[in-house]
Amino acid sequence: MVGSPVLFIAIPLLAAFIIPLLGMIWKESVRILPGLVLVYLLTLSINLLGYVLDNGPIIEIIAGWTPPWGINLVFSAFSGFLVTLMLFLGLLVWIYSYRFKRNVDFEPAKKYFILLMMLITGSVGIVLTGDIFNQFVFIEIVGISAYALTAFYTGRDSAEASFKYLIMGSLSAGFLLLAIVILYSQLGTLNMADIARNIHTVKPVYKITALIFFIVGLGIEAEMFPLNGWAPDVYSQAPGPVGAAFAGIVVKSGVYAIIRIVYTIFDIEGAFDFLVIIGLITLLFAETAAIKQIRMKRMLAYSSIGQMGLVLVAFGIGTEAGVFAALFLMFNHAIIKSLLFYAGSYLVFNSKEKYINDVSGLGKSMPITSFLFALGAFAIVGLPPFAGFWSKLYFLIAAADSGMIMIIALILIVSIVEIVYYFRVVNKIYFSKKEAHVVPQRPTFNALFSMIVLGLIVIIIGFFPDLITGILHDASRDLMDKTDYINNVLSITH
Amino acid sequence: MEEIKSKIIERIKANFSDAKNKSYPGDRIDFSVNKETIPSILFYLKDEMGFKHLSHITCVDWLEENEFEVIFIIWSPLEKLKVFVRTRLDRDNPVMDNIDVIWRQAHTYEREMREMFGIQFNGLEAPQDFLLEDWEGMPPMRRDFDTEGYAAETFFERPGREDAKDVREILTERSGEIVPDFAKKYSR
Amino acid sequence: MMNDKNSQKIVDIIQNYARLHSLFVLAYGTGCGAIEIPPTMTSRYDAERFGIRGAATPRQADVLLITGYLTTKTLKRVIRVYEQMQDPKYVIGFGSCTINGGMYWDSYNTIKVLDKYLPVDVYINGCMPRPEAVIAGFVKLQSLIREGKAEGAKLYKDNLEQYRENQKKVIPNWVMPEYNW
Amino acid sequence: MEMIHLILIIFLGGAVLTYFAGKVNDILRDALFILSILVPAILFFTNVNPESYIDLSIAGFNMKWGITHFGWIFSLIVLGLGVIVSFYAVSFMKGRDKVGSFYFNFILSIGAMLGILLSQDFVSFFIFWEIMTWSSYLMVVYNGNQVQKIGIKYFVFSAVGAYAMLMAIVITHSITGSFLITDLIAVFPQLSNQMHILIPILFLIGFGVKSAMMPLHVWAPGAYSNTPMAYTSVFSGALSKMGVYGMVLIMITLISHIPEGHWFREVIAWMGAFTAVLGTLWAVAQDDAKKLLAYSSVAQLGYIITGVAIGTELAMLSALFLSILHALFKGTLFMAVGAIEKQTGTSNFTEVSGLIRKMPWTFLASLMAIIALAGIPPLGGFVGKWMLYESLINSNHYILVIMIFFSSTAAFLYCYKFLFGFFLGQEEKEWAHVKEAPALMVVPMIILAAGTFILGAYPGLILSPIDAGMQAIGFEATQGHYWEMSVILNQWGDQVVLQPIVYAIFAIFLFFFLFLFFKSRKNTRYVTTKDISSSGEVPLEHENLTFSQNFFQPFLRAVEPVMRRQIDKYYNEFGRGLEAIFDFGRRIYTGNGQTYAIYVIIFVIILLFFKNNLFG
Amino acid sequence: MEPILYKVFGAVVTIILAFVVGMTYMGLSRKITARVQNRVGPPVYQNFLDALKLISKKTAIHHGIMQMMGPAFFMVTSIGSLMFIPVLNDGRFFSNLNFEGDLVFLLYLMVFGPLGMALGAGQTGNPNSAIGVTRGLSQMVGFEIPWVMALVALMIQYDTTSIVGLMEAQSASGTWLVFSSPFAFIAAVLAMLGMFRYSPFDIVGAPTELASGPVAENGGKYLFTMMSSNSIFAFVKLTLYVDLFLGGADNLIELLIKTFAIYLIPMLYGLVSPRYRTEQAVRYFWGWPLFFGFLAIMYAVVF
Repeated sequence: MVGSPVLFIAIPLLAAFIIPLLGMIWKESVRILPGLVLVYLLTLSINLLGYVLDNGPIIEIIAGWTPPWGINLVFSAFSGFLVTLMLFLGLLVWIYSYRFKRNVDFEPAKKYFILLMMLITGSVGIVLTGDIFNQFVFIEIVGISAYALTAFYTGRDSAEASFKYLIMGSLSAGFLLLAIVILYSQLGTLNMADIARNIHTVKPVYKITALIFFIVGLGIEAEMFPLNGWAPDVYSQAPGPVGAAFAGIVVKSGVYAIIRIVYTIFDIEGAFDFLVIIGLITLLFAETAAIKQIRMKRMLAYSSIGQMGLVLVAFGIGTEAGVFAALFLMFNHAIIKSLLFYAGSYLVFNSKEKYINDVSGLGKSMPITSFLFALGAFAIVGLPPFAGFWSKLYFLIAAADSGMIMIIALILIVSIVEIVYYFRVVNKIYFSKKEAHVVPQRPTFNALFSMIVLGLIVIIIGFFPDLITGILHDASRDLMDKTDYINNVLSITH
Repeated sequence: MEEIKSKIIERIKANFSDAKNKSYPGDRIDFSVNKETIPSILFYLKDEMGFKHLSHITCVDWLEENEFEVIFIIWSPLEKLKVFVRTRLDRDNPVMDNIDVIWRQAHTYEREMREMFGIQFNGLEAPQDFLLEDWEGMPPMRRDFDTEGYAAETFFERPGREDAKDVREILTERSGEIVPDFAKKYSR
Repeated sequence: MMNDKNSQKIVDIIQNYARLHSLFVLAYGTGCGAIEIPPTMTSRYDAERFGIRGAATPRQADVLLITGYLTTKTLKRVIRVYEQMQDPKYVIGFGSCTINGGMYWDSYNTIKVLDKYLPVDVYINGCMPRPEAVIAGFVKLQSLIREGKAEGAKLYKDNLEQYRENQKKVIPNWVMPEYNW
Repeated sequence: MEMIHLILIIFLGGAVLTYFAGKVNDILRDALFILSILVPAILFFTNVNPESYIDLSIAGFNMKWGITHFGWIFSLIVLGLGVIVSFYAVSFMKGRDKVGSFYFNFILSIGAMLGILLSQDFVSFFIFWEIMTWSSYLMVVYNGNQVQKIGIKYFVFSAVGAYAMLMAIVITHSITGSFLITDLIAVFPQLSNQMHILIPILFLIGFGVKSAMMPLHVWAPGAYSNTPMAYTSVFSGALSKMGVYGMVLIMITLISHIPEGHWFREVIAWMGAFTAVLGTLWAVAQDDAKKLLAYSSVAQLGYIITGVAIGTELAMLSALFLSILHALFKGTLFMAVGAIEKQTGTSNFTEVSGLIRKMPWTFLASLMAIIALAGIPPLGGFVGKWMLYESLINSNHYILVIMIFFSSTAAFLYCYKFLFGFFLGQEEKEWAHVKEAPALMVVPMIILAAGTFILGAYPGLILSPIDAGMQAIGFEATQGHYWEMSVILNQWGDQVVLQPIVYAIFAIFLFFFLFLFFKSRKNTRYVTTKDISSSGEVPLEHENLTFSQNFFQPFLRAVEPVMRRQIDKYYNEFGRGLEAIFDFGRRIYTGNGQTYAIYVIIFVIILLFFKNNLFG
Repeated sequence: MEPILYKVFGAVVTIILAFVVGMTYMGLSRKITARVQNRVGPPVYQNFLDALKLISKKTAIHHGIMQMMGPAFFMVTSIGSLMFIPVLNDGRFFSNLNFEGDLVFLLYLMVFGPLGMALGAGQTGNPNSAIGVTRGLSQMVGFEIPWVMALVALMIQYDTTSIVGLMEAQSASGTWLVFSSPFAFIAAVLAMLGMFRYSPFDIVGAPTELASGPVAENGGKYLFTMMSSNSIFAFVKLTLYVDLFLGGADNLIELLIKTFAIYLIPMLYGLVSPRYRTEQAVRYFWGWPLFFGFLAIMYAVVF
């Protein structure tokens, strides 16, 4: 064991505070420090994950209070996998935005990286914590940094998007708090494992109400259907890397929170069906909305929502295969959607309105970016031999094994819609006449690097899915094994 | 009918100051106008008076007056009346406006007149020869064209018909018609 | 055997017999004479009993029937049609107009003597010749073929230059493929 | 390393290498392109034995690769056509842009098609299927701007098919727990009635799209006609056969295992016949050679589908024979159109005519291909059609015989239109400069056309492997010893001895041809097509007397009631309906913060209201 | 096993017979037409004179290789299909290629000729030829359908696709097929109207509209080849009808009588009919003939 899970929260938080101080001494350190932090954390998390896979979960107690009274952090295969994924994406975001256009100046760069570190802190915290109130706090941290990042490009639209996000976020926080209050009033504990152990004693009315408030509160981060109105605006107004960070990091933590609550804390069978239903509705509405979009980032945003709907459906299947598929979907979504956001935001970089039409004919002038975008599009609609195919296949197998034939049909139909709008863009990039007013923007080297890394992952996982399936299996087994989690957490002593 | 005729004549005269009417019995109305007025009077007759049908365009070669007379014959199916619109062109420079925008079929007549009389219609587009092929020289329907001379010069003649008299001479002799001098000039 | 003169003669006789009893007629309706052809073919006069039959195109035809006056413009087409016909071929001039111009003798655009331009085998006199006369003309042509005297095509071939000169005199713009068979 | 791996790696590596070699040197690129198809083909036919399999496991799925005797027939189409067309393609693509991506996709799709044939399990089958789909999609949109809609249409239909297939695959997996094709076939008879219907239908949609079956064919004309012709040969000749392959392999083997599969077969057979009829009629109406051939491909695939669906030995034999033959003659024809397009710049009948003297070899190849297509005796097409008719009559499908016969008679119309439109008619000055296509383009055409002739004279050459292949998928031996003698045994005891017929016809034909040719040669001369009997008029140089506009208008007037109903229209209506729904979906996201807040509240209220139904 | 020369001799005799009979029938048709129109008409042997004249005519030009191949294709088809048709019932002498005659094969063989001729016509570059060809092909699509339906009905009824088989079935049962499957006969006869291209279905040649259509540029030897092929083809078709519906013929006299009886149908029908337009002709065949075809098939299936 090479480190403690606490570091994942402490170091980025610390970095967020140190950045302005260091910036006074050496301006460039504002950029470099987050990278160093992320590299360190990533190596740490990979090491820890390797350890966890061999030796079982690490439970870290904070401030010496043992569960169920104190706050504890759980670095299991499931959460560890997500943390690693998030940190990896965070690192890519850092590489990508190292010399991103608007943060070249010192002040914006300072703000940007502070907020980014806070965002990562919060997201990682949500995943690692074993305490629901603590989770609430981290959600608020994520929320605040996310509102600010949304409004990073100071302007009317950004402010509006940010404000929408703020309203929704506040509402969700209220409901979340209500849910926590209900549970606390019934069980007198905030520790997840403890709640999970005793949940059967709670009256169904309270239980269900609490669950509903949880779902509503967390569903906003997880882009669940009627609660995801913020997403398109935010994605389209935030800077490109921030969009990728939202899709790859924030949303993942939201989904994690819901899954943890549905799978571990509550024992309500109906919740799984609810996830399937709400996931399907999310998917349907998001994809149908996406096909009518004329702006690049909005389209990607709706697509992202749809993918999360798919993830929810996969989790809703409730079997281990389902969870496995869901995790694979999350992984792919994180990688591919980041790739699409990166490449897409460069494609529409110099376009004023960010219309999809403006990417016409850029295949010639921006060959690599265009290729990567096309690769991402191919992968995300699930064409073999790219990564997206395997997750879709696993998902369908899991669904079929559970007998959800109609749902499979529905999802496949929606996938066709997805194909239509992604291929429309790819066609425009490669086979349309160039729009006269669009000046192609050469991606900076670091941006290109991060895109190529993602693209390589897409291809490599496509050809050798075995590289990732082992970890995913462990992670899914870990999530499914509820009693193990409870025992592990509650049996911990000094 | 006479009332309608006079009404039409009045209207035309009121609208076209250069229109000179010559009265004929029956269903015929006759105007003489300047060649510049032709398109407008035809338009007027077609659109305002109901003379929808162009029956014919023809040409008379007034050799003595050194003029061509172009005559448009149009017909009103409603009133059952026909109008002759005449105009005179200078024989040395026979140019007038093309009216095939008013009646499409005028095209054919104009092509014929162009070939047979040499009247030029401004803006008349015709792809190729109409009746004559590769004709050079004087248009054959002009009265000063020496048909017989041309034929004798161009075509072979079957022996045995050299002494045949001009049919026209025989006819004039037989009917006692007086042949004017200018006509004699162009016949053998 | 084929080089033998007598056997050639026998072949000729057989061929001529077939030819004269199978006349495919291309009736070139240039003038008013065209109206006399249908009665010739139909029930009352029944030219088909002589083996006379209408042909639709010059490639299939044996006889070119020129029915009436020829303007310079139509002359060009007639020459063209004649040259497209395959040997052996015959020309029948029909009506006074083809003989001496008829009533168009002094016209500026009608040729008067057809045989200056095309080799006419048989002329049928009259203005217009009646179907009886037409049939008589055909019978005359048949007897000429039988005797081997219907050599119009050969005449044309031998005197092509002279015919051309005459033709080009009235047809100034000569754009036709060469005739060399 | 297993040979199969090597072959597939050469395809993949060859594709990538060829693409990047294009940045260095054109000749290197061309050579690499040909080699990366030729080498695997040679390796495949020399080193891969049918019915020997290798197992491998990817991502927890057990896979099995190897070629069956049945797949071997199709590998003959894929690789044979692929190799021949690759030579053509080098010449065809000379001087065009995006050659690299063309080669890349070409190699990849050939490789994917071989992969499909090699896959004995559904996962790899599906993977290769999708690779084939998107590589061919990239070919469809090769021409860029104006074909985007067609490309999207193609891909959407392909995706519908692929996803239907995927659904069938995962359902299969949920039932059998295995992805092996043999396992499904073994388990299938024990399944429930529901599955007996559902699984074949899903597979049918999947394969029906690729083989352009009737209601799913609408992508085909556009896609076939807008792909570069060098690829269309493969597209129509080989790629569409993958649908047939799948259909035979899965549909027929499945259906023959269940008693109630009879009506199902009938439906497919009827759909095939309708495809044939309507495809033919549409082909007749086309003015563009590519479109004509595209619709003709649809129609020809209709025959094949009908044969497959009837599923008796003879019908299957004829369907497979026709598949191979279709690859040959349609490959030739598309290549011919490509050659003409390259030489003249157009493929429209109304624009080009009288090429017979300019491009005699192309004409010869097209003539032979057309005769084979029309199914006229000396060439191979007849053998296939004859077997089809015999099998249809034998299995009491009388109306189908009539329909197929109608379609194949009406096919003469477009056959003639193709030959006349390009090669016959007036020779225009505009095309006086046209030269015969380069040898590299002509020779492949001639080779394929000669193939049709050889198969007509010696159908046994190909019928015996087909017979072997059919036995491999559970058909009875079709009197094996007859094939070597090139004799087709009629089920009713009558014999058609084909070889003497071919010889006899050839002899007579030759005799009369020589008679007319030599007899009249010494005093016959060639005259231009301007020298025609046109009422004495001499057509001038600029006057084109070719009849090519509204070519079959009277016929089309006669069949007008059928032609009026276009399936495209229904799809468009459907699409418009969907658009409205999509619009509704978009409208939900109003972009207004208050609305979203209200959504949240409403959502909470609904959940609370229905909590017992949802979570109880 | 007869010696091969004997067979070849038989084949040559068959061809000559077909040529002579076909030509004579055409001559007869001209004569009969003339008599119906109250004319004397040409002699019966007129067509031979025409043929002789055409072969003695010069053929000085060609428009390309296909123009020569077209008539050759047609001739090959005519002779080829003649070879596959049993002329007499006990066809020892007329056994030709010792082939029992498959109907499907014959059907396809018989369309080869028109296609070849169409190619020849196309090569000449004459627009009239091409128009005639399109008309002919359209009409062919029209009449092939009832024709095939009639044949399919026969095949169903007697379970064979062989012409010999059908003839044997007739001699075994003692009734001609015209009585045992009347609807098939009606459909076939109606289709035959189009097959023989007499009016009202003479839209292909249509001398006054199309200048004799596909043969517009062909004179001399080409026309001779086409004419003789046509007459052989007519004989083929007539013999086929006799074989199929009238029980074949035991000797030549019977054959001539039966074929002529069949031949009279399209000829007399043509005498009293004006010409159809193409789409009318096509639709004609898809009206009553199609109905009778269906009836024939139903009849065959039921009985």
